[in-house]
Amino acid sequence: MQSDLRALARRIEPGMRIALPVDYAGVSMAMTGPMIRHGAGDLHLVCVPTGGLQVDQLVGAGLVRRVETSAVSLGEAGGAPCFNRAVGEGAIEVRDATCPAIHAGLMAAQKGIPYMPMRGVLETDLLAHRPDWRVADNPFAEGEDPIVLIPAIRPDIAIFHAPMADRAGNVWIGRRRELAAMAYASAATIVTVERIVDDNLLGNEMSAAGTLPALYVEQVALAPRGAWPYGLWGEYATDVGELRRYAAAARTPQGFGDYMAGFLKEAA
Amino acid sequence: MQSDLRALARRIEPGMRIALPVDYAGVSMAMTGPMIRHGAGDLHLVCVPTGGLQVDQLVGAGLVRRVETSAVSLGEAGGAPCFNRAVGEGAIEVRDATCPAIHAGLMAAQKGIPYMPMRGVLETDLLAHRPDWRVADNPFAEGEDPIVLIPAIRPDIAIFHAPMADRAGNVWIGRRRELAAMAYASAATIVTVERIVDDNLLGNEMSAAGTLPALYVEQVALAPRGAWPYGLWGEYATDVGELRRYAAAARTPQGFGDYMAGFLKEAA
Amino acid sequence: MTAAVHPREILIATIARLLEGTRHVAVGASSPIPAAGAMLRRALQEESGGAPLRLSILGSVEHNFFTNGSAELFDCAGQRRIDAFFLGGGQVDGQANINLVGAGDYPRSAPRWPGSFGSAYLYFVVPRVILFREEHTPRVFVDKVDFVSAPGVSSPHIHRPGGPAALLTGKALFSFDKARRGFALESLHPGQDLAGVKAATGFAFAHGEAPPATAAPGARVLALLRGRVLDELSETYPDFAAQMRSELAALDGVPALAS
Amino acid sequence: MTAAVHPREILIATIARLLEGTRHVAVGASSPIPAAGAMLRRALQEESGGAPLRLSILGSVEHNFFTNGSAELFDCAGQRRIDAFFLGGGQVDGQANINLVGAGDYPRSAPRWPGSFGSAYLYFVVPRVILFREEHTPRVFVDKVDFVSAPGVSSPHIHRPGGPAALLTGKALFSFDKARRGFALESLHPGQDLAGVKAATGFAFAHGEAPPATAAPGARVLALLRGRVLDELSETYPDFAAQMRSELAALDGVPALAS
Repeated sequence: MQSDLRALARRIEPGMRIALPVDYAGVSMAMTGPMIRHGAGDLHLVCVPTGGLQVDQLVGAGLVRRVETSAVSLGEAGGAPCFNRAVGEGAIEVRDATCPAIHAGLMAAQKGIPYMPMRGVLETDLLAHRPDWRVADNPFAEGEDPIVLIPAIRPDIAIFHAPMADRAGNVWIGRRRELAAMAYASAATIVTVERIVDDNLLGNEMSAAGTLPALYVEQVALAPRGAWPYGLWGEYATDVGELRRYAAAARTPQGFGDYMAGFLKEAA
Repeated sequence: MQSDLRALARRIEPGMRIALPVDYAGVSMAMTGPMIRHGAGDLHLVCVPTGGLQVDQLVGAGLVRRVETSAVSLGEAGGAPCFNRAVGEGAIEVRDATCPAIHAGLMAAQKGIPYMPMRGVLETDLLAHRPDWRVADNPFAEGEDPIVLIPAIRPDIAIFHAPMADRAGNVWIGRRRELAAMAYASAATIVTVERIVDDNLLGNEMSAAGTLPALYVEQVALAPRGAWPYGLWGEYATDVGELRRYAAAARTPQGFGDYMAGFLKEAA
Repeated sequence: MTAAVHPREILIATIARLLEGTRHVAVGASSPIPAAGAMLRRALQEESGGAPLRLSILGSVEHNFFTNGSAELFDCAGQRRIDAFFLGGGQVDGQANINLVGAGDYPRSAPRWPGSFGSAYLYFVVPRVILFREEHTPRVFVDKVDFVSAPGVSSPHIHRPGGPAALLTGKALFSFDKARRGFALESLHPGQDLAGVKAATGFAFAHGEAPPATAAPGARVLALLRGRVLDELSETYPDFAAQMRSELAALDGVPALAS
Repeated sequence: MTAAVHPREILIATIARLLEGTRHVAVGASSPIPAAGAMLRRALQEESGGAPLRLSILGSVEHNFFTNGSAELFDCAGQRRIDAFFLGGGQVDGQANINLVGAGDYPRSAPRWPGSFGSAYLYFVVPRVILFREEHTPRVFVDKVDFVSAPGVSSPHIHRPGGPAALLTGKALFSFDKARRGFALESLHPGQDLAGVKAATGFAFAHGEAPPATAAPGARVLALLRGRVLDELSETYPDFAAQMRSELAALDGVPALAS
């Protein structure tokens, strides 16, 4: 199993744009260790639409050049220590966004269009610091009507964790359709799952309704409890104690190093 | 049951913009008779993204002022006789579109934005006859890059047929997500279903994945075999013989009238 | 005789009042007090036979009415299907600008907070945004935020159907006057006085000479809150509900209510 | 000795050749010949150990790889995940413009055809669009279409990664030269001659002096077509497959193949 995960991690090349899901949608924490061991750095992370433990660990491990996100935190366990430290030190670039702007950028990629308009955002400091966002006048309005245009976000690879896949590579994502949006927008998608089932997930309308077709999925690997310490909807709850243990340890670079040493050893 | 359908039909007011699904997605043919008996006319039909028997019958009954569509036909049974006749006579206005433009217009309404850009369509006669569509330069391109902007389509009412709903009004649409798109975009949605189930469709992740939440659904009514003569995915097949019988009858206004008299009598 | 009331019960009851007439309220993932206020409003509307209130709690399974991923909340708000939402902020200023990104010079903010989440959008499109922050100090309520995650008011030519309706803190309730671009003190919570609130607030606000006290919930409302609402709340926020229960048990007068 | 070949087998085998090197082919709902061609290409690629071919047949349950409603085909094409698609038309002209709307003066077209469907988009974004129409008459192949549902070529500044690759009819195969904006005759199907094809075509096209015959499928291809492909086809197009089978049985030489 670990060798499968290492094979997936080898898909990542330095400088790639990697899409990662929000903490409750299905984070492939099982891939974090293999990604760090693989070592491809200079990454541009796209949080869909916010980040947490995985982002913090990849930043702490020095693999990240840029984070495009609407927020990064450990939720109930508090702020993201490595991320906040890297921001304070200017060690990473943050492209601060707002959740629907991330969704809009992915949707533009999904539709094959260069940008999506969205309401809001005008006269914010977010917009002031995003020269890649544009403002244009809505041509359908009678008078002046400025609207923000968000360019397509086209990640190189999307990585997430899901309850199950079938042998053809179809992945069941249930109602977490942001996972499908990530996959549509990304050039490649790699997925870890709790289990691989023999039945064709597209074989009946009930399971097909929640299935991301294999068409969008490059590789699937088995990783039971692969979201831990995050939970996986319908499967298991978040291990808040572990998140707090990490939050406390990672308050210093030394503490982060010690925590990750144990973590990487377990994953070896 | 017929009284429920009549109650649904009373929601329709003259001049409303009504969204109807493509023939294989779940057409509420059960509503066609009650709509004709109710008689609210001057309708603007939005076919998502093409129309068939229901559109033809509503046009034949004289209830339709305008059809916005990418196509209207009876599929294997041939052209849509009343629609084609009305076009030839200039009795209805056709807003010819292309499938992804209809989807784009609904998506704009779903997102609460005034328009969506889309590729293609340039230098077509479709564009030449759609003064409501605009062309703008993509501001993210280096050089000239014209792109079509499709304004939001906001129907007053979406009407479709689905396999099941629960008692809270949640409707199971499976992977026919254009039905959700119609509902998101429309001010109100009314649905007929094969059956009403006691279980909460949002109560487990498997059925929730294919469920349109009650939040978007104004009324649900029971109508077993409510798509007939169309089929319903996962339930029953299209009755092509009946479509052909209709196609043959409706070749003349007299034949259409005779067919519909029998049809409306049955539905009374 | 008035029963003893927990300070958070004042907040919850006030939120329920602010939500009067809403049909669909959305609440962030870790917002037990706004959620409790919305649950109380729902219970009150049900009791009085009013329009049913729908409550979407992000991240909750019990109260998740969405099936189209995390974009659906924003789509739903853009469709005008969400009447009220709650926002907070590391900083809030006198023009109702909110800052969820960080203090000091951006981008090397110190401290850095998580980020703007959906605020830069929802603040524009949800008609009734309630600003809620329990901590009422000059550190939070500043004259001018260091980073505008979302502005309180927009220029006249900007499409903005939504915006701030009220600011509720641990000390007081304010309304927001869009024309004047400023807050007005509506009421002081029990035990607070005007001078204290002024000292705790880094921006100027309008106020009467003798601001009234924030209304305490009556017996009927308290019974609903301590019964049905706490039961509902414990499904989604078990720790918070348990803490409220134990603090309520320690209050004088609670047994009297049960009699 | 050459086995007798059904004219539609020529079409199917030609389509399979035109699809060489594709990874994902989409086919419209009532297009049994293009579907058969794609199935044959898939079988050939599997036999030779080539890259697997994915075939999406719109409206089919067996061959429906989509789970995001009827918009997914267009999204998928916009993502460059569809390599080839088929379009027809009530009229096709010499610049590869297609008309799916109607003949005569729009909007009161007579006859009115169903409409443009997705052509105005897919023709722009799918790299290899194969124009397919069995009926080869001057009524279909006109000098200039009455209504441009989708243009064969776009102005240079227009973003257009896709477009026409070939035109296959019941009489002949043409390639399309984008620079010259015109068709070139590649081959004539068995029994056709240049003069007859010219007379049946309302537009001018480039051609050699003695155009070759469209290649007939060899024994290996025919065996696949009459075996596996017809079996697969009968799941989605039972009537068409049954008709092919009975017509094949009536052909001379078919028994010879089975030996």
